[in-house]
Amino acid sequence: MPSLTVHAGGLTLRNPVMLAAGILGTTGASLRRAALAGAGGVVTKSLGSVPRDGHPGPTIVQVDCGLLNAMGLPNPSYKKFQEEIDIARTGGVPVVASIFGSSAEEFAGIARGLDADAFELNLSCPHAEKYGSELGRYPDLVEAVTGAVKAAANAPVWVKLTPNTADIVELGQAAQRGGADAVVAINTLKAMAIDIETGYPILGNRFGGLSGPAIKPVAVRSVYDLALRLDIPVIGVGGVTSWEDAVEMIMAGACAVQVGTALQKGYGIFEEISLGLARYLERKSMTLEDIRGMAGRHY
Amino acid sequence: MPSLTVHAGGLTLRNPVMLAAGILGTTGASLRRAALAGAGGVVTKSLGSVPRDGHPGPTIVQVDCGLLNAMGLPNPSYKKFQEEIDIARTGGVPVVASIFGSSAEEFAGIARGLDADAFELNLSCPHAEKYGSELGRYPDLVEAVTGAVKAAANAPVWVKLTPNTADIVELGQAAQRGGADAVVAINTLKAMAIDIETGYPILGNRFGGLSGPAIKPVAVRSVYDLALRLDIPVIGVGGVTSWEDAVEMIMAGACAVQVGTALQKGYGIFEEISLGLARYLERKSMTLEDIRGMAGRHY
Amino acid sequence: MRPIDSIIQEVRSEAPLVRTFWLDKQLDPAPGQYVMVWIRGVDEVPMSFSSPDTITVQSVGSATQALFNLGAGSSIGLRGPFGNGFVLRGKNILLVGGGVGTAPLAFLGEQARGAGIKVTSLVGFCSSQDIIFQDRFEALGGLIITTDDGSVGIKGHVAEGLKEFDLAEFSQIYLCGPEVMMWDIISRTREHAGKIQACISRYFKCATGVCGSCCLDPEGVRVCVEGPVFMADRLIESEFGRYKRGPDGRKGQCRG
Amino acid sequence: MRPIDSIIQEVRSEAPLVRTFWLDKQLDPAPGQYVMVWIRGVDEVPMSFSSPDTITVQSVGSATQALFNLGAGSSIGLRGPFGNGFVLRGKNILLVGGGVGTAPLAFLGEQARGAGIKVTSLVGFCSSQDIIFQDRFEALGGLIITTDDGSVGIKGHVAEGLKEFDLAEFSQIYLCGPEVMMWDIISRTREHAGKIQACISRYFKCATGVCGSCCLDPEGVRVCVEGPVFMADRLIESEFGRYKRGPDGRKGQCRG
Ligand SMILES: Cc1cc2nc3c(=O)[nH]c(=O)nc-3n(C[C@H](O)[C@H](O)[C@H](O)COP(=O)(O)OP(=O)(O)OC[C@H]3O[C@@H](n4cnc5c(N)ncnc54)[C@H](O)[C@@H]3O)c2cc1C
Ligand SMILES: Cc1cc2nc3c(=O)[nH]c(=O)nc-3n(C[C@H](O)[C@H](O)[C@H](O)COP(=O)(O)OP(=O)(O)OC[C@H]3O[C@@H](n4cnc5c(N)ncnc54)[C@H](O)[C@@H]3O)c2cc1C
Ligand SMILES: Cc1cc2nc3c(=O)[nH]c(=O)nc-3n(C[C@H](O)[C@H](O)[C@H](O)COP(=O)(O)O)c2cc1C
Ligand SMILES: Cc1cc2nc3c(=O)[nH]c(=O)nc-3n(C[C@H](O)[C@H](O)[C@H](O)COP(=O)(O)O)c2cc1C
Ligand code: FES
Ligand code: FES
Repeated sequence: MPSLTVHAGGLTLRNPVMLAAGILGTTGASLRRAALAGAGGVVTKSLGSVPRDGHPGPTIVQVDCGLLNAMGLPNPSYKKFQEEIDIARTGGVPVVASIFGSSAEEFAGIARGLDADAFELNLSCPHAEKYGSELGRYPDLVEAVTGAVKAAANAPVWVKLTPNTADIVELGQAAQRGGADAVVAINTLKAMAIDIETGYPILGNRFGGLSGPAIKPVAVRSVYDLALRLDIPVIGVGGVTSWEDAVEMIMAGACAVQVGTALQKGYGIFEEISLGLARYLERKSMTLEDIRGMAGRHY
Repeated sequence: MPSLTVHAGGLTLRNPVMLAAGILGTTGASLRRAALAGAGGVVTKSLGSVPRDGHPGPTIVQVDCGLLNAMGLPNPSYKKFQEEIDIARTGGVPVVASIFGSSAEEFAGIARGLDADAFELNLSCPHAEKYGSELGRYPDLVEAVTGAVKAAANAPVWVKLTPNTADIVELGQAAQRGGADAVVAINTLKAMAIDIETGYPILGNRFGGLSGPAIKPVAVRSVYDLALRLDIPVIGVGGVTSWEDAVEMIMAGACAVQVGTALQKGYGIFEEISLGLARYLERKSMTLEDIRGMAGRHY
Repeated sequence: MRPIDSIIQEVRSEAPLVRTFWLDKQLDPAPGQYVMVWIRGVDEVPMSFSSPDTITVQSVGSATQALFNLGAGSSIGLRGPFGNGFVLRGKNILLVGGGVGTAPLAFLGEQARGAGIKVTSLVGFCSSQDIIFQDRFEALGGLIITTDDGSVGIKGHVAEGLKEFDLAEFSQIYLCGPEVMMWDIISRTREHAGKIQACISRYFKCATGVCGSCCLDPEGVRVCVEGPVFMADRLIESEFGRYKRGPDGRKGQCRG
Repeated sequence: MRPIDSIIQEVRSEAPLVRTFWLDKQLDPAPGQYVMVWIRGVDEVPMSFSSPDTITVQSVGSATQALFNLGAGSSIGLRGPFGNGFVLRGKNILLVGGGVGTAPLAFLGEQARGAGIKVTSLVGFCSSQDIIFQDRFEALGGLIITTDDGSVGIKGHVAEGLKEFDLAEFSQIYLCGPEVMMWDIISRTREHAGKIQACISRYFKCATGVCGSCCLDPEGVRVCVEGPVFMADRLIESEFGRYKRGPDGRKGQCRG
């Protein structure tokens, strides 16, 4: 079997298939379970500086080819989370702490207070006031937050970007200027669903973020554009559900992928994707590096 | 049966289900066919000032729950199109001319040269250099183009907006300031697909626009935000495939909907949606006005 | 799936703070499965089925109170049925329930009787006025009731009633109620843990196995899709009975 | 559907500018259906099936030339089969083809023979060296060949060969070739238009019935999904034979 080991944004992953932020990432146990099930790395639920209950329900709606969610960044605060990270680490793969704040200082404070293998800055959640894409849509804020966390953290810093923008490359370049070790693309697309019997927006928060197969073509395009224009690695996320999707994302330029919504199929998805990827490389007699960014070379 | 007649951005439509721009809109005959099949109004293929062959193939890829297209605005130029509009008009419903240009002057020149029931300004196509969203992402350009066409045209002016932005409401407000009679939301999402056997981007143009059910939640959210914040009417487009989708779009705040990708099911879609809408209103003993914007009132 | 619209057909008061709602949709649930109930404009919360087309709800907070404001003809949204449900094993079963936790057990008992299985019930409540489904359990077979205040039946917690039975006789034991009560029963009957199925509760947000809100330590079991019914021997090795997490993911006590 | 990857198994030269490509995918097409062939990095163009697993291509421009540069082992992308295909009617049919337009007819004739139908063919080419599939048509039954220069068979256009037949004898007539040739035949045989099926070509972009590139005046018929095979009486009332639109939608002559 060909090697699936990758070096991604300062981490070494035994395979490029990671658990995405906010998916089964609330407890150390569930993170470890993903690792034991075959994930090459895991990302925690996004952590803030104070506990949050998140939005009222429904927090999720199944739509055609995807999920709409407006969890609202529920989390126990980073202060309560170190013990979970420590448990997660017993799974044997890198544990990336996803963090969020409303200012560069708040981000930096959280990064200073946590011991993790890397930080992923959530500058892209589309449905939490004062957080996520409300900062992340502005290149100067992306740069400032990245710079502050870089200065504060003793681990690699990844920046997760929003696709709710006219030009995701501008945001990626800002992250790069701020010193990011990698960018992660994409977070969910701002979206909503309405109950036609009553006219109520279904999500408790009215609008939320669209994920799953529906957004994969948007994610592939984002990764492609970013990989062609940035010098730092790109981690691809959005709709990855099969090994074919992982290949497509890597050909677009991703050095690793993250899987979120597809966890609906269960933890087995990690092994399924890695195995498919390995078999594909074997059949083609190629390495991960050979296929990475292949689409950009066909221009 | 309850009345489906609507007044939408300066036009009176016998029903709120229109044919979207660029779908079977290259000939007067196909536009008339949509009218005879039950469309409440039809929009032409986007017309520029010189003939264009469009992008090389593949110009379309079927993806999960949607279509990716990069037609590249093929059109015979507006100069050759008046005869098609005249034929289309024999279908008995308003014919909206979709137009594009690379400057306010070019837009205005086209509007001056065409006799149509309304103009729809394509400030949103994501895959044609110098056109569409390359202008439409900037509020000041949206305002300027709208103003110029308003001054030049002797028919209502609609502005079709791009969802490839951090804040579609800013773009809608710019259109409103420019004097638009309505906004149309949304055009396609910038996206791509890669052939995993070879690494080639599948579309001849490499990237294109995502349409169909995949983008409906993004369209619904856009319409909702626009309808709550603008004074001019909003026409909803994006993934409408059934009468339920039309109801959802109208509840989000749309006064009419446009149907594109769902024409893959054939011209029967117009009657199917109108009939379903009428039956729904009858069952609920409500009018179109009653349900329009209902989601916003549940806030 | 999007929430299905359901019109409430009838509401019956079972006890001061407990009501049963009849739904107009046939969701064909198994006993132990649950449905996410959307009270529009308020919240969406999990409820077990108390029969194929009813849920029985105790008013404890904002969503359940809002539900109590809805009468016949009102509509709610439903997602489900979700989860694994109880599995019937053997020919002689015991149901052990507490409070509104008796709801899925009444449903299970009726299904078991229909399949010719012998059913015995032990159910506990705070006081006589809190007793629900007494007629349904009586119709199933032997019934022991406990009340905390002794106003009816045996005085004390449900576990007090255990003495009335030789648990070895039962092919399977089914448990549902407040976590402290279930934990009390399980810890007193460890030797039978391999034949006890318990329907448990955690904070559910997505109910589709992705958000992680309901995960059980130390294995990260997703209660919303892998449960809510578990064998007691599996629970003994878990956080169950020791702590549970709230909406923000912090550990808290496991009352309620 | 995304394009399916297909490895070219074999390439055979049929005439100086005509080659047949064997595909490794069983797409199970009906005669008259077509497939969108993606020559990567160049373009995607429609091609009829010349048998269940072959296409036969005339080199006329950039995409077809690029295809000619691909040999066995090379890969192309395929979307299809698309369109309606021919419908077999009756027991005695006539095939009338011109140039590479004979490709789907050879496929159709073989299917008809397999179904016990009597097949006669009339096929025309520019010159002796352009003749393709002579053996396939001979194996089907009666065959008349015409060449523009008279180098083989009857001299002149395909229509010259019509005199050899009493068209009333045929239960159905199948037509494929350059538009001027098909129009020539149809206008000379108007009284039989109700039993002539013609496989026509327009500029295809999407091949899924949404872009409008292939629509036929005056009814807006989408050739890519409602065709490419039409009854001749329907074509007589259309733009067919008078003009066709190019990639930009402008009307042009209907040569080729
Ligand atoms: C699988 C399952 C089946 C259940 N079946 C029933 C039933 O048949 N009848 C019944 O009365 N109750 C049942 N519950 C409990 C019920 O979901 C809660 O009582 C209800 O959510 C309270 O909501 P509230 O807004 O009224 O209370 P709140 O004021 O929001 O909270 C009160 C308490 O209810 C619990 N709770 C609140 N929201 C949730 C949630 N989303 N998920 C889980 N627990 C929550 C918490 O323990 C909380 O402390 C079940 C719970 C689960 C997990
Ligand atoms: C239903 C159908 C079946 C066909 N079957 C065959 C076949 O079996 N064998 C064969 O050799 N040819 C067939 N053709 C014609 C073939 O598609 C064109 O010859 C080919 O597209 C030329 O491409 P090019 O890039 O080489 O030429 P170009 O230089 O691009 O164009 C040359 C001419 O080819 C035609 N053409 C180009 N692109 C297209 C297109 N996308 N759709 C339709 N016509 C186009 C136009 O008339 C154009 O003027 C068929 C066409 C259709 C519509
Ligand atoms: C239920 C849910 C919760 C999420 N929570 C977070 C989060 O806390 N932080 C974050 O950066 N992204 C979050 N995301 C976004 C995912 O990490 C991912 O970017 C997105 O879902 C697209 O990937 P997918 O299509 O594989 O799900 C969440 C997504 C879902 C569906
Ligand atoms: C093949 C195709 C061609 C299109 N051409 C145009 C166009 O010329 N001008 C335009 O404004 N929008 C164009 N669009 C966008 C549609 O009008 C519509 O905004 C979009 O497809 C979303 O709607 P849908 O999901 O119903 O298709 C095109 C879409 C498709 C699929
Ligand atoms: S409630 Fe979300 S994983 Fe169980
Ligand atoms: S080729 Fe697009 S409609 Fe026929």
